[in-house]
Amino acid sequence: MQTQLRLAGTGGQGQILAGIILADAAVTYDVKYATQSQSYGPESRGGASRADVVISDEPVDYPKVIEADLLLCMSQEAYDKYAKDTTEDGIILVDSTLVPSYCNEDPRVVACPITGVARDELGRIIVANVVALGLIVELTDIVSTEAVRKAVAARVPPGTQEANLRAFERGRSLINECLTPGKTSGE
Amino acid sequence: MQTQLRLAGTGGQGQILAGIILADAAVTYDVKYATQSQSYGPESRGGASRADVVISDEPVDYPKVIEADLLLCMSQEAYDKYAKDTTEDGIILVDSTLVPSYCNEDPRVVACPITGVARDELGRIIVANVVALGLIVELTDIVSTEAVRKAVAARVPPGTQEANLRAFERGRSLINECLTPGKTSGE
Amino acid sequence: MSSKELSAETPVRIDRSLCKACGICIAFCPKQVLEADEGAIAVVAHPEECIRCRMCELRCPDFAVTVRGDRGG
Amino acid sequence: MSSKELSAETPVRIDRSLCKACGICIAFCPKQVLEADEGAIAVVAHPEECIRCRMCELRCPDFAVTVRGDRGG
Amino acid sequence: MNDKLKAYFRTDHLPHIWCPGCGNGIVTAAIVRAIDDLGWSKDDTVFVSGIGCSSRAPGYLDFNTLHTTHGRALVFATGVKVARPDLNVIVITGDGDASAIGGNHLIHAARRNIDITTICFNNNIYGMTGGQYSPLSPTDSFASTAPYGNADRTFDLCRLVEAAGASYVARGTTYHVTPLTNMIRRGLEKKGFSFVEAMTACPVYFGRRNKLPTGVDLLNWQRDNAVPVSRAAKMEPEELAGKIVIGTFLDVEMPEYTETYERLLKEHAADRSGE
Amino acid sequence: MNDKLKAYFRTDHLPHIWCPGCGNGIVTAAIVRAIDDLGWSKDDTVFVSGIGCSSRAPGYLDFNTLHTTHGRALVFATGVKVARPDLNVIVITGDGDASAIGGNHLIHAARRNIDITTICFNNNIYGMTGGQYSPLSPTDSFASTAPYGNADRTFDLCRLVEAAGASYVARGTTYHVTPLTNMIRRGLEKKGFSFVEAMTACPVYFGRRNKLPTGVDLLNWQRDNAVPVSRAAKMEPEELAGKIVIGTFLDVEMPEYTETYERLLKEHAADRSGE
Amino acid sequence: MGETTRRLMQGNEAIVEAALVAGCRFFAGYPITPSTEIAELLAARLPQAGGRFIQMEDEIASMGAAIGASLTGTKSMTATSGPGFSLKQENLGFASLTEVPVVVVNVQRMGPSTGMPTAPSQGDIMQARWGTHGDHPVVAMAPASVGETYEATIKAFNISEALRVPVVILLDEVIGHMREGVEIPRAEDIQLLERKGPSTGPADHLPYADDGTGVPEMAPFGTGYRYHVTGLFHDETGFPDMSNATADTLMRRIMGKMERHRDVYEWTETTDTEDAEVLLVTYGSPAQAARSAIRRARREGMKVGEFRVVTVWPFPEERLRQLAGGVREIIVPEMNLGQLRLEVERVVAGRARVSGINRTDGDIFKPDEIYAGIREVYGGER
Amino acid sequence: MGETTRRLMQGNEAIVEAALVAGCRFFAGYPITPSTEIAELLAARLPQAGGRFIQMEDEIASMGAAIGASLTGTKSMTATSGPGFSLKQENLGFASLTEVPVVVVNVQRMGPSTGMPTAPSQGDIMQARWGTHGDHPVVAMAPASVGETYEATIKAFNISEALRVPVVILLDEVIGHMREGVEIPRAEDIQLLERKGPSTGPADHLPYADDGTGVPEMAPFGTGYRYHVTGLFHDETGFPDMSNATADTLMRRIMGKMERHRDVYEWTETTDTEDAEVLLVTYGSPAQAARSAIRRARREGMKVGEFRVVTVWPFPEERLRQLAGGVREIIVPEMNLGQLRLEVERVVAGRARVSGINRTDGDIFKPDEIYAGIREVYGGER
Ligand SMILES: Cc1ncc(C[n+]2csc(CCOP(=O)(O)OP(=O)(O)O)c2C)c(N)n1
Ligand SMILES: Cc1ncc(C[n+]2csc(CCOP(=O)(O)OP(=O)(O)O)c2C)c(N)n1
Ligand code: SF4
Ligand code: SF4
Ligand code: SF4
Ligand code: SF4
Ligand code: SF4
Ligand code: SF4
Ligand SMILES: [Mg+2]
Ligand SMILES: [Mg+2]
Repeated sequence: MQTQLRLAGTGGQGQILAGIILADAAVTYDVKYATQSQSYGPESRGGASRADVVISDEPVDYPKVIEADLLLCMSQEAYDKYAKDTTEDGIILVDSTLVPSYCNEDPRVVACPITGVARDELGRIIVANVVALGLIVELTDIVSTEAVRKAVAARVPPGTQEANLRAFERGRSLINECLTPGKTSGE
Repeated sequence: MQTQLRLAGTGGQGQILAGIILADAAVTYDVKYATQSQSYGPESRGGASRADVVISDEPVDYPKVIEADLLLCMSQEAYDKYAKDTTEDGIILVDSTLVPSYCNEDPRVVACPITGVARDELGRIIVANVVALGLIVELTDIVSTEAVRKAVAARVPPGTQEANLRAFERGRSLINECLTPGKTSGE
Repeated sequence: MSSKELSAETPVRIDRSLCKACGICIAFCPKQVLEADEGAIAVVAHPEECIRCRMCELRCPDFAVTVRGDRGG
Repeated sequence: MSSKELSAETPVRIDRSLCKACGICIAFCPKQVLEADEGAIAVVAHPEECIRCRMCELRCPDFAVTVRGDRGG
Repeated sequence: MNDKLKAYFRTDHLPHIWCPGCGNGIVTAAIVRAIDDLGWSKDDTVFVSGIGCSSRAPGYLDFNTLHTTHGRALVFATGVKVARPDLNVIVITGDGDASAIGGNHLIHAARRNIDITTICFNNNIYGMTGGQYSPLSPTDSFASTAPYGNADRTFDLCRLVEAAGASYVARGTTYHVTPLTNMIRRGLEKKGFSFVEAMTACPVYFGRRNKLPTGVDLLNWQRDNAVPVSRAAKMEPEELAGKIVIGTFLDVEMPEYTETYERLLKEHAADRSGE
Repeated sequence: MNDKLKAYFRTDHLPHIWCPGCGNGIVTAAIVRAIDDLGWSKDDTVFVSGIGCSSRAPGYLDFNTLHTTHGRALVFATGVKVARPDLNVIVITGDGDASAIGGNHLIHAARRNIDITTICFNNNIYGMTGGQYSPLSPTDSFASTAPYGNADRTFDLCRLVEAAGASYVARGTTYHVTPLTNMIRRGLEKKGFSFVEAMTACPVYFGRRNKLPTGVDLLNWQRDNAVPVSRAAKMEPEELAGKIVIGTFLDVEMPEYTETYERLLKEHAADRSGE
Repeated sequence: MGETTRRLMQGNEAIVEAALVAGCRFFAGYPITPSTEIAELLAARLPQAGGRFIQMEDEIASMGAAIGASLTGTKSMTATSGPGFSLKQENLGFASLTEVPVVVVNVQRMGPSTGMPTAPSQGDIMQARWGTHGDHPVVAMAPASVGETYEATIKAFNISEALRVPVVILLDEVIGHMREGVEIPRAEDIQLLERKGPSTGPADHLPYADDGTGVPEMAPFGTGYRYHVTGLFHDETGFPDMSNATADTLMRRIMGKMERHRDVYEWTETTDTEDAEVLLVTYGSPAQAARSAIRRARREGMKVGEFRVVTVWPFPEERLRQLAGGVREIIVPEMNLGQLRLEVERVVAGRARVSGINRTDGDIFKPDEIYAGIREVYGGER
Repeated sequence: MGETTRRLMQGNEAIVEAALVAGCRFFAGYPITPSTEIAELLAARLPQAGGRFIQMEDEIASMGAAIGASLTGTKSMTATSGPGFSLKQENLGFASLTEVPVVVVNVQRMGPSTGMPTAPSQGDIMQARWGTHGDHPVVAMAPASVGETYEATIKAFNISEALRVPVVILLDEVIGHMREGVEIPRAEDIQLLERKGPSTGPADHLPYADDGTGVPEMAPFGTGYRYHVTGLFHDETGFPDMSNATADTLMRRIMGKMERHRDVYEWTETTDTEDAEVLLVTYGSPAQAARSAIRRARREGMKVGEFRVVTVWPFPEERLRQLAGGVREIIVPEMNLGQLRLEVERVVAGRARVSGINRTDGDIFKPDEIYAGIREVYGGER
């Protein structure tokens, strides 16, 4: 079994760190195989940012996402560019704080005000990526909650562990407040 | 028919220019084939100096002298090193001013005080190489006297043509004063 | 140029398609003529205060500001 | 060292196997102690004039000169 | 965009790739204004750059433009200038491009006093590769390859280029943009090698790691630390630590390389009549 | 050969390859005398050189000796010094090696102020390759690649190295051999980057083409044109044209590279306790 | 340590961690995408291990500094990408001729010239073999995954130290930047090879003598062995000697030592070749997609095998020659226009048909693309 | 002019005189044995022809300056030997990708590293093809005599200008320094090719567009055509474009133009091959000794032919393949450990046995040595 995840948005939102945490959880704590890769612009900075994670029970042959089983969109551009490369029964997790326009008829779409929650409830916009991780763990079960917790603690900057673990838990609970297709956009 | 000539001595004596003049005479004025090459020390200056000239009726295959038909020795080192690589019926032209010790039993040896003549008679040690050319032309007939004359005029530094042409003629006449084997060394 | 912020008399023009929301023009305008919109893009909030010193234009790293006057476009 | 030019008392020694006949020691000896032989190799012609200033030794590019005295070999 | 400026830009390639708050655009516009002041023709002017964020500038400028290899802009420019001395040749370079890998070409171009104007965009960091220290990063400052602080000492590049033999040497900043423009114009006018160090701002890599995370912070820093050369002359070295001395360091007339070459050829015309 | 000297030479490799009257041997002996004065151990001293006539010197010296690629001696030396800061590291280089192809490494070693002593054998020419002009050949002088006279301007290499950041900078000549030896000793003692330009003589290529065909001529030329730095300070630029300013230009104490590196590591010891 | 551990690592990070384990204590570098992380990580990590990091003024300087440091007995490394690798060539040749151990990492990006700095490529394979002037010995390795990069790095230091030869590690942007789980071996399971020290006292030491192995003994600078190292041709004393005989002896020794010690560096992996009719010769990151394609082809009954080359230079001629006899067709997938394929064609010498699957657009292979290539030749539709 | 003339010339001098005839008007260099005479002679000769000479601070600078000058429409050249050729590689790749015509002479000396500066070698053959990073087009020629050096130099400029590709002339120390008689063709017999200028006005000019020939039109700087030249991958406008599709198009065009215009550069000489059982594949100076050896072998009844390759890269695959079918054995004499032989083996692909006669000691071949090699394989005593 192989799962392809793509976390996409704008540089600085922490997609790459989130991807690393997922892969780390799988590899180090869950004893699976995983690869994490990212796209670079020509100047390796600024602009769009994308992390691809492939998690599998056997060695991974191709580290990029061809069709995502789960796509996280933290910018309009990300949604516009990648939504079409999601599997038929995949999940498109939309940060409704940052993506004003998405197809809420699409059964794959799950929309949550991820960044809004990080900013307004947690007081730190920077933890939005870890909020998203909480959602991802709930939406899929490719990695265990415990493994992600450990990986978060190991990978976030020293001194921010607690805030991030809180963000993770908040993300997990956020699942209940998410908009599923048919409803209207969050904000 | 192919003739191999080697002009050997110490840097600064003009062996290379003499070699060039011979090759030039053959190529430009006599319409033969010729190659001229030289040995370089590791630093391309100082120490031993050697010019090889191969003159032939057809294109030359190997530009270095394997066995010299004519060897000019303007230093003891040159004689000691190269005399053995001369053909059985070749000529070893020894500048007796500079080569104190040579085998005067060797029928191939022709000894002349080339540098002595240049210094004492012509007043310019620097033209010894052209004196040697005069001797070479007389001792062999691979290039015509006229061709060498033209080549000398074309190749020596401007302003020295006359002195060099005089040296050339003196070299030609010197043949009569040379020591051939059996006699003792000139100086 | 896609958008003019204000009417023809406005001395300062911000090209929104070029502005990258760095805030430099705003920070260094001696007369606080400029402000940031919700996306941090510069807008000409107080055109009447403008003294046409051109510092906004000269310091905009994205060639997004034009101050009209003797010298400019 | 193959050859000593003069007797043990000579203050200056030229190593003929090293000398390249450049004439520097000769030219700059303040007392004209040194001269060139027929091959331009330096020889100690007037040892008695030597003031052991060592300039010959210090300037010889071929390490061919030794001046005996307080400091040297 | 200002219409005058626009005439010199390849507007279809804008917006440029530089980050928000990056000072490179400020310097680029200053160069264009200086050229406009001088009325130089776009056809007769060549821009040459190396590799780096700053070296991308020529791509936006509607001239003959040449984006070369890292550190080597000046050698390509030298080829252009020697082959066509009538063309105006301007080199755009970064602090790393000019002073690290390209340091040798910089001092040699200065030594020859060849008529090229070099504008060094000094952001105190390797921007393009993501924030490693450059020879112009302050000692003790932080960079991705200086996690414990930078042990290297810093070039005073203006002093180096002056010692190497340039004719015109000046330093300006993106805060002091009008004087910067004037320096560039003076540099362009100068017959001989001229060098203008333009202190610019890399908020993303230099700024963030050194507590100046925005373009505004960096411009404020330039304003607060700039000392005019005249005042600096009266200050002690300790007072000057951490300051940015700005102004013109050198402005002299000296024989220019391509002219000296022509002169020597004329003087020795006889020697080369032959063949 | 002087017995004291002999102890430092690989006598079985003598006589050396240098031409009669070449000044390289004079400088080499001066270096050895300076080392002898300091009592440095041969085992703890490393000589590094590039490529050129002068760069052959280490081959004759009984130390740890490294003959590298053209222009690059200082980078190899930097590797040696950073890996083993306790070793004495001396670089021998020619004017071409140091200032043409190697110019960048020279200014960067000076900038870092790494504790290496560089002795540049300046014969104003590329000797090894047969007499092409170097960045230290006088303008208008003749060389095999300057048949119409040299159009290039000349580096004042001492000034350049000083501007780049060295701690000790001096120029001596093979005529003034005792002061030269003292400069070298002072350079060796100095903690930090020190640079001694030793004006030496290439009679075969520089001399012959410029009417100074023997070693004696060139030593006379050095004697007649040398101006002590103190006197030069009082002279006009025109008076100084064609002169050789000799003496010590700079002798200061500044933080040395390998020491600064250690200091920063200590200061940030906490940062590096973790993995 | 003591226990096997598993860590998520980037390829560039694997280089760093393995180098430290292998004993690397000196790094000199100059930043260049996509290799920069190696320098960045080592700037932090080396001092923790008692080593030293220096950022030099350019790549030429970095290469020289690494050689200088190695001469003091310190295991040394430098890292770069295409343009910087081109600049290092002269000094790489110096290391080769003077036999100074040094490891050079080239994280390949799309070239020529500045090319596409953030795009992967295998365009420098031939350059790793032939980039410097003159015949010269060099080893180049191209691992296929992050885990293998870790192993290869340790092996690179071992080869370099044991044979006194520069070793090039050829990553590409994909492996350099990709993260994967790496099984970190236990310390006691890691075998390190060290350079051979002098067997005599300083007086008798001949720094370039052949003791019968072709690899001379090497004394660190500053330990009482005062000898001469030069990039000129030299005899066994290390001093320059321009005679033809010495040149011949030297060249034949330094090339011969490589021929002789293939066991030290030869590293290939063979899968499913017993009954193979079609053989893929792979190296570097495309091997991962190839493996997947082969599995699929096998499932569909095609008899496809894989010969994976980790140490690409010196090329494992004999092993390939043996395999080539038994197959009909050989396919070489490469992210270049066919570089190692040239060597494969040469070695195969007509025993089998050889073709390539090539990308030259800065993107990596999808397993499907390689599968399609296999199908095409397998079915004989060509 | 007007009349054929015959002159005694050094190989290095032939380069200079032919370059002037070919229209070379710019040279940038840095001295290095054994190529230095080229710079020395051009320093005097170029100004006489209205050209410009500059001695740069190093070889990297020389290569860059030559490219810069070429962009102004001036035919440009640089010259060096091994160590300098290694340093030029990065900028050589720039010329290759940006398609700036330039001629680079490498008078080969014995390497690697400083090696033996005054000894001949053919050790840089593979480097000429693969020295810079990334796949790239390049032409390399290895004339066999001074006279052919003259011809090859003119042709090098023609190829470079016509195809917008850097052309490397590989001499070796023997030819560089040897003097021979050169037949100087009459001016009217010399055909010069020039780079193709723009066919449109500046507004419509696309500096990297394929007009169907694969070779874009080229406008000189400073003539009203303002465009951008970059070592990044670029589209037909010349501006950077990092898309995979553009990369593919660009790479396939610049490599494809070489495949397509073989007639412009392919230069081989075939002698006595009709009935040959043994074929010598030769290039560069050893061809002279080989010719003598072949004549002797023929006289003694051995059916030996010669396939001489003047333009070694791109290699004349097709021609050799045809010849290889008809012979039993191929011998490649080289002053290296067997570099072009690798390519010969590849192309021959088992059709004939391939062996080498190699020197690696800094000396040149005597005809006898090659004759002995022929005898050995001819008699089958192996
Ligand atoms: C030969 C080579 N080495 C390294 C690089 C990688 N590189 C690209 S830009 C750059 C440094 C840029 O710094 P700077 O010149 O200061 O320009 P900035 O980006 O800061 O404007 C480096 C190291 C390269 N492209 N080529
Ligand atoms: C990369 C490289 N370029 C050029 C050369 C040729 N070369 C050898 S020594 C030298 C110049 C020597 O001049 P300098 O450094 O002044 O030393 P000198 O011989 O005068 O003592 C040159 C150009 C080389 N060996 N390597
Ligand atoms: S300075 Fe320019 S880019 Fe920055 S906010 Fe103002 S208009 Fe926008
Ligand atoms: S011109 Fe001056 S006053 Fe007017 S908006 Fe710009 S900065 Fe402010
Ligand atoms: S200085 Fe030395 S080499 Fe010169 S002549 Fe005197 S002893 Fe001989
Ligand atoms: S020591 Fe002085 S006086 Fe005596 S020989 Fe030498 S230079 Fe002359
Ligand atoms: S990285 Fe720095 S220098 Fe480069 S564009 Fe961004 S802010 Fe400017
Ligand atoms: S060529 Fe010049 S520098 Fe070299 S050894 Fe001879 S005199 Fe000395
Ligand atoms: Mg910078
Ligand atoms: Mg010199």
